[in-house]
Amino acid sequence: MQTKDINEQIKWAQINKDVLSSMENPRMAYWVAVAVCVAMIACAAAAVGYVYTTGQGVLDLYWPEMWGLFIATFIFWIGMSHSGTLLSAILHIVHADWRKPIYRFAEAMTTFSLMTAGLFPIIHLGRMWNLYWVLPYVSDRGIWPNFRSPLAWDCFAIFTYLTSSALFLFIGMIPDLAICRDNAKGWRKKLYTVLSLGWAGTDRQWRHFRKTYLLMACFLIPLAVSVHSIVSSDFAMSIMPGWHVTSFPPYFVAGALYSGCAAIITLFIILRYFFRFEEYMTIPILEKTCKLTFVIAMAWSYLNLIEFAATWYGHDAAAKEVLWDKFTGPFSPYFWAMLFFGSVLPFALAFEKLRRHLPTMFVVSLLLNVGMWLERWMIVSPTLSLSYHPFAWKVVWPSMVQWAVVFGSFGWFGLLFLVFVKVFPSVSMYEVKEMVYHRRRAHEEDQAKIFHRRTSDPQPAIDTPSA
Amino acid sequence: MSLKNILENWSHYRRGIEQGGHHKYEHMWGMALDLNKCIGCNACSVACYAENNLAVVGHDRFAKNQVMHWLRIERYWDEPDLDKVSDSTSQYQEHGASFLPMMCQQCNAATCEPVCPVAATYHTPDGLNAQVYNRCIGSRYCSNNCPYRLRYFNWFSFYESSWPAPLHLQLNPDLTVRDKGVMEKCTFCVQRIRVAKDKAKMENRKVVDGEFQTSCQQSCPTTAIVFGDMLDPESKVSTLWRTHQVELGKTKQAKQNRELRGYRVFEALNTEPKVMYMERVREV
Amino acid sequence: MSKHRIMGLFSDFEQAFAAIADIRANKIHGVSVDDVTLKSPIEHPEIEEVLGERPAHVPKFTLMGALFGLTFGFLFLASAQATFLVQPQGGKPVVPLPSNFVLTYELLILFGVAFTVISFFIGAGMGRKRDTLYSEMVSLDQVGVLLEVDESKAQALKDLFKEHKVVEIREEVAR
Amino acid sequence: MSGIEINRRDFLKVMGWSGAGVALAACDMPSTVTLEEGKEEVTAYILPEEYVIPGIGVYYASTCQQCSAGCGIHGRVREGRVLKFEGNPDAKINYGKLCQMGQGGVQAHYNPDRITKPLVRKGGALVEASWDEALGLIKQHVGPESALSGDKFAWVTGTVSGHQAVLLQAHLEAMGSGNHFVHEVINNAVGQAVNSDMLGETQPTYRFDEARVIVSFGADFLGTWMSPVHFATQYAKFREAPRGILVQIEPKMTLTGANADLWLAVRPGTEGVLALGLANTLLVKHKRDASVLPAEVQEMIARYDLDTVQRITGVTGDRIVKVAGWLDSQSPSLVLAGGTAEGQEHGYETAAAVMLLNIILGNVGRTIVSSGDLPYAQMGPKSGNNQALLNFAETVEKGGLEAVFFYNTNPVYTAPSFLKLTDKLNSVPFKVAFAQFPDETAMRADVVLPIHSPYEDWGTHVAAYNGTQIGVQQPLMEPLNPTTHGFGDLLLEMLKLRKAETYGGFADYYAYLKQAISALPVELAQPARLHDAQWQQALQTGLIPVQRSARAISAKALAVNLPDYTQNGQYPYHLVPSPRLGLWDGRHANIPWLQEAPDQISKVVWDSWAEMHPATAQKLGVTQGDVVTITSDQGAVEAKVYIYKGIHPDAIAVPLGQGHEKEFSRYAKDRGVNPLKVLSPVRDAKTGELALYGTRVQIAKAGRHEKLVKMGGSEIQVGRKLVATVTADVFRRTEGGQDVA
Amino acid sequence: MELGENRFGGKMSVNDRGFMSLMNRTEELSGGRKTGWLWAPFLSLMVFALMLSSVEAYAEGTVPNAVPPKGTYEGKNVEQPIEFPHDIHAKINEINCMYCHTYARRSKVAGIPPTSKCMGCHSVIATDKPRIKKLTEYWEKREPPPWKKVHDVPDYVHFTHEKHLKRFVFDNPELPVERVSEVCAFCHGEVKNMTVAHKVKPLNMGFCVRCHEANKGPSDCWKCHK
Repeated sequence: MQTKDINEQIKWAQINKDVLSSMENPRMAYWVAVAVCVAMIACAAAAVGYVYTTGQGVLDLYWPEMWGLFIATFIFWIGMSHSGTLLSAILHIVHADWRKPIYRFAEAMTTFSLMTAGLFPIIHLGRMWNLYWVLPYVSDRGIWPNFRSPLAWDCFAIFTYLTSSALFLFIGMIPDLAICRDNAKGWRKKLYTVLSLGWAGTDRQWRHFRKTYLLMACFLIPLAVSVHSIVSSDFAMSIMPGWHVTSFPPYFVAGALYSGCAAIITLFIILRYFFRFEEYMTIPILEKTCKLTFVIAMAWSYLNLIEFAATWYGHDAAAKEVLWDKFTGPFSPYFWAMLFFGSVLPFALAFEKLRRHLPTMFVVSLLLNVGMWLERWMIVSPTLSLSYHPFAWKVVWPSMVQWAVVFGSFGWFGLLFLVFVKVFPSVSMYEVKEMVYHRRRAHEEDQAKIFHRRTSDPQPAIDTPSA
Repeated sequence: MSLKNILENWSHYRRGIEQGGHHKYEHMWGMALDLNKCIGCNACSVACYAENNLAVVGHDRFAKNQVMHWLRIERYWDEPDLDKVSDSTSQYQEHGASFLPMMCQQCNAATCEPVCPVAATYHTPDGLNAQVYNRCIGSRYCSNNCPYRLRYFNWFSFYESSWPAPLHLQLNPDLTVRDKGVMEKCTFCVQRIRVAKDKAKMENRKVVDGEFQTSCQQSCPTTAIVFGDMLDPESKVSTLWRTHQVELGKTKQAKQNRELRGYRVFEALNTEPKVMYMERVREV
Repeated sequence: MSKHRIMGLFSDFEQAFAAIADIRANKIHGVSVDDVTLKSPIEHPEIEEVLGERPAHVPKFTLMGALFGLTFGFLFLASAQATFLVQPQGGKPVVPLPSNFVLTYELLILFGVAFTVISFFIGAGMGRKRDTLYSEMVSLDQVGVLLEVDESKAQALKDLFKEHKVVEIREEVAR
Repeated sequence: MSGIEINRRDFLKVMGWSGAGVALAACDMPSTVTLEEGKEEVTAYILPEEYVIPGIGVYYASTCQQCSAGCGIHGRVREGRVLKFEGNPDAKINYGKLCQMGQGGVQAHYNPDRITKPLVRKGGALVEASWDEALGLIKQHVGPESALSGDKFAWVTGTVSGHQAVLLQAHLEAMGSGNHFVHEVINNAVGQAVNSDMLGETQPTYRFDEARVIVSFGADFLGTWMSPVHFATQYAKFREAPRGILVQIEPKMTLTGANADLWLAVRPGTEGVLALGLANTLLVKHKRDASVLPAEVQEMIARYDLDTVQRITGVTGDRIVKVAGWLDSQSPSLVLAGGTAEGQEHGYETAAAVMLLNIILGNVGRTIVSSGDLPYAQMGPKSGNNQALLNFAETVEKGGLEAVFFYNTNPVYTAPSFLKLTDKLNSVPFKVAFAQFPDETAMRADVVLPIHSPYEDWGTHVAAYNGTQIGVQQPLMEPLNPTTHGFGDLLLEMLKLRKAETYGGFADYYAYLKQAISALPVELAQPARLHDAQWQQALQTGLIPVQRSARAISAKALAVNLPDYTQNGQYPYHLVPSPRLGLWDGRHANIPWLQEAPDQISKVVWDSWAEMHPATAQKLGVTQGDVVTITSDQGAVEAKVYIYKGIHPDAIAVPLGQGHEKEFSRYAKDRGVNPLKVLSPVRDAKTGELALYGTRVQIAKAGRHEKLVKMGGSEIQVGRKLVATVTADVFRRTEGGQDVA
Repeated sequence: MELGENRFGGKMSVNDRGFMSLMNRTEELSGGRKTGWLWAPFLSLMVFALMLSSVEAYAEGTVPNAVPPKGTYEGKNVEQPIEFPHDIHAKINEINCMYCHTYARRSKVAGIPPTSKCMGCHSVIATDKPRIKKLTEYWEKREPPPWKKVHDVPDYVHFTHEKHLKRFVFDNPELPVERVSEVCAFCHGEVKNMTVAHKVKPLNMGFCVRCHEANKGPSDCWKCHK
């Protein structure tokens, strides 16, 4: 059984070769995947075009449920984006070096899910062509966006987060791009030459690189927390029952990390299987990720309980009504499914046997994300459909147009990711080298210490049992 | 947009309404609605359709609740078990129905306003909760944050189907016909307010109480709706609010006589609605 | 007397480290350790033991960026609010602190990140043409040590490199 | 109110509505807004009145024609097009108020489905024709040259009054015919028969505002009974402190029932028994003076003790005692019968029993007062009923009619299927419809003459109830379609065919009307005015007040004979074809606002439904939205079920108004069913009026479930304080009138 | 101008603190030999401050108590049914604008004069001119000439002439009514120099807002949009 995170004896040339070869010669399966994604996007694009020309009514949104799946999916994707930051930035800061083989695709996932998420607030607008009115620009009309609106905050936060995480991804990739440059031919050579910005691995570059990367990691952690807190304030800042909850920001952040980690497990298994990255995406690393996910799942479940308890013991009758409706009303199947997927299923991650069984983990991680998507839907829809004013209670099933867009967003994310894995190294080569180098060094030092102690050092050995 | 401006007037801009912030009200249009008199006949609602170019959406869209009635008359039954007969409940709705005409409550602390990302909804110096159609981008956040659910969204270009020629000749040119993707709601007939204010200004006087009526008020056969300026202490509406000891800025009314009928819907939410209802009366 | 640029490629970081340590120990007179440029496939922070502490000003830029984002952000928002008086206030001041803090915070991070990245590009000299003395092996697993020395010192340097089992030596005449 | 109110001297010379201000003001879709110069037209007037200013509304007074209550309206006119109707504050009927049907009048006027060209039947189909051709056909068939004589000719109309009634009568006389069938589905014919028998006056005036208790047996005076807006204004006063008590007794909750302090569900057809039960309690328990009643009546009342009444009506005794207590302690009171109480086989007896209560309580002369006589009897309203429809069908069946003129009525739609009116009409060789819309009757006519809408036409009206004024109907704008003609003009044309010597001098109906109104005797108007000023004043205010002659009202108690309630094994349920304020008898089904305005009680829109008590629903095993088949001996209708506790378990109510043929309107097409079709041939025994609510039906599940499209979600308040209720005691303590209570 | 020594012994000058010089000296900066960059954020802040301070450069017009709005527009020539010569009427004959556009002071729209008004004069004046003949033709057909709209605002903008005339003319004691055309010119340009009017002002929201700011007009959205 493999216990080491990585084979320390692996040759650096082997690392280069493995990773670089993953970027070449796409197989049939790849093209099929691309075709599927494009078809999904076409679905969504057609749906959005239909909405654009006819109006939001074709979504079967209605008075008073005016947001529906779009905003739920928006939060879902925003949540998904937190994985990259967590693995990369937090683990970087705490020097958990097992992140190194897997952080690259996680960061890419961050950026791409943000690019997916950002589309939803745009297409949900009744007049999406006037989107730019949310931006604070100087105009002779003397009008500005409303800076008090959490939606305007969203706009700022997502822009900042997208910029920062894309830069973070890019900066961290520069040394790898230099490797690609040195090994590529044709258009790839040109592309990598431009993108690697003349990286030569000089001590000066490394020195600045190290500080920059650390500082950006420092920025990204509070940023990620603030972004999802702001997204949660879309709801928490309102006065609607079931939304006006103090614990929403941590609840959202936990949910975000949760779905992000689950998605990392999914993609981990996919990449490992298709690119034969068994040497880098090892079972012990998967296990660590799974444990982390389990911890977050428990935190999420706890926050869920807090929310229920706070509502239950509070005196907001309407909020209680909404909660009760979630338990028993028209949304209850989805609500209970969410609780099952979100709080019960993660116990599969607690068992080593299951953790090490890839097909199981694949299915579990997918279901966890289904649960997380349901969670977002259960936040948005029940409150809208069943809020303060009983006369406005109504539940209508979302139309196919809505589902098509939600469905298509996965295609869009998938396509971005597929392009990414073939154009950019999805495993960080230089960091894996670092990891191997440092681990081997540490191992050798340990060996040396043991040897030293046994042979020449007269001091009492700690591991000798005392008489 | 000048830095000088904020630096010089900093303390002014940091003052809230309690410290006499910059918002000065010219008027404060409010309403009082007597549920003892309201018979739920729909005249106000249809008058609102006629006055405010409200779109007729048709059966199929109504089925999906994609409706545009700015003034809806809600009907509630007293007996809770509507479709069951049991010993514990009465066999009939013996006290009739409860009717509640709901139009935009023009809250003074409106929850819809601060959430609009483009400031398309804001508070006017008339104390009205305004909706600027041409600024609206249709995020629908305002509706989602309205506890009364009194905002209606143009799900389609309703004008294409609602007024086939020559029905479109009926459209009121004093206000905009809304296109798809914008939010709309009761305006307290702002076009009538505007005409009355303009007329008063042209004659260099103040608007007189009762000089104009909102469309719903005008049609109400039982005169259940009273509308006017709440800043004018002599106006009918402020007299009614005073008699019923309802104050605008309170979440819980400190009534000396607890039996007075005036109340506001969801007062405790601190939205400061400007429509006061007077409780329904039944003999038994 | 022309200057020569010499780069030695080592297969092992330890060797390169030893070579630089020798230079630092003034084994070749007139060749300073300050002239050494190290090129490595991975980061070796321990090289500072022999190269000496070289400056990197990124954190200062970051601080400045953050401060700029803070002041600019707040003033920008406040001045916009102060001219757009119809925007909803709900009885609160024209310039509200809570929401402006949220946005200012985002702008602080945005500008902090932007300045950091810019300072990285500037400070690390990114975006310029690569040195002609560059071996693709550097991005694989070899470590390069580059110096610019007088012609007279060139041979001594090469010998020093060879002493530390250099794999390959590249040389060119500096322009 | 914006704009100026001003008298209307003449037509505007040119209405610029074809271009100015009509541009649809959409938000910003590039397709609908162009700011490019020279793309939009701006139309100028040619010779406008001095007061006509573009951008400012002008108000013209007229009279609402959406039902026959005769409310005064103001039409807001801008740039030559009428935008909105508002109540005329001078009108003594509606005091500036207007119901939803009145508001909807503007959509009837601009209705996209109006007939714009004369239609003539050629080869079985109606085709567009010229006016000359259409009028030529009429001249050929009913002109002096035709062999048409006397009773072979008939007019079938809705309620008519004023000068149209005068001219119509003149036309009938000129034709030598006495056949004028005035048909209204929603009418008060039985009640009026009782009134004239017991009070000596067909239509007395009720003083709702004076009454302290109103007990209404099925009279939906806030919704569909006679003059709802007028009654609602009085109701408002009735509800002010010290606040009267309203008791509504009916099998299906009407709008009035929904506002009642006590709503009592009574077994359909037993309202009279309940009235006698109340009378009995008043006489026995409250020792009311019985001497006002003849001995036979006293004897008859004595038979209805509490147990009997409970058994027959299904109303519990404590409720009867409570209502009787109110009637006894609060005075004066007002007891009314109408709607479901009258539309029965023994409707006359029921209404008479109710009137006995008024006599016992001494209300006659206090809350039921004389209306006096209209000084111009010929202008008085010819109120319609359903008996006329039955008579018409009989007359047609006898083959006596060769030419029939239809105006303002739609008998083909409203006739129950047992009359087989559609088939019978085929035997009438020449049928002319003076129609605004392609309704069922017009579509079966041989010649269809498109007439002006009431809001572009001239006329006068006197209401059947509260006829203290002659409502002047004047055009609010130039005719929308130049190819339509005014009804008065056409009537005059018809008259000129036969009586050119009398009517040839009038260029058009306007000239006739102007002359006629100016010639009204000044001493009968109040205040008296010079003749010419009278016309000007009439146009300006939209009405001519008239002094009705005073007369005393007297009460004559009659004995009534009410049958016991009988079960019908095969058809156990009672069908209540309920009229609603909105679609009325179906004539307004083409008005989109009224289709979209929900029914006041069930909140259903755009459809028909069947109201059912939960006990019945349980028995039948249906839930809300299930489709049921309602079968009478005359046929069946299907409707979705709406379940609530505002209906008697023995009754099932299907609203009137839907189920039109597809030609009528795009808005009424494929909408619901017409319950009138399945009515059984039950007539009121005394008057011969069709018993609208006398049909017994059976109900079966159709096995389908369809969504019931209605406004709103929850039907209860779920503990939120949305509509709070206080008792009248509290109300009287805080708002006065305590001493009276 | 020297400010002293920096810690690397170099001389520091004002020039060194310039933002541009900062950009030019990236190499030195990265080497840490200059600290001029410390000023960079504050410099950019000052640039921003300059950017924000609005320059209210309104030229005083000839109309007393009013600041005319700024902005121009190249309107195209519109073909009207009758080529109406504003110059002859307003300039040569000095007819007041409000004589024909009489609704302007009473209504939100200025209105096209009714044909009867034209005929009031032109039944006797210049009856032989081709344009007048065309007009007479319309008059006799009882048809208004199909005038084309030149000055148009979107339908969601509710401009009122009445209020603007009150503010600038009738409530303005220093402006006699005879000079009303100068006020009209704010938005319509010098119509008296045109034959058929064409649009010379942008009439967009910025145009309106700037004028409202300068003349202290209302800033409430619902004044114009509803």
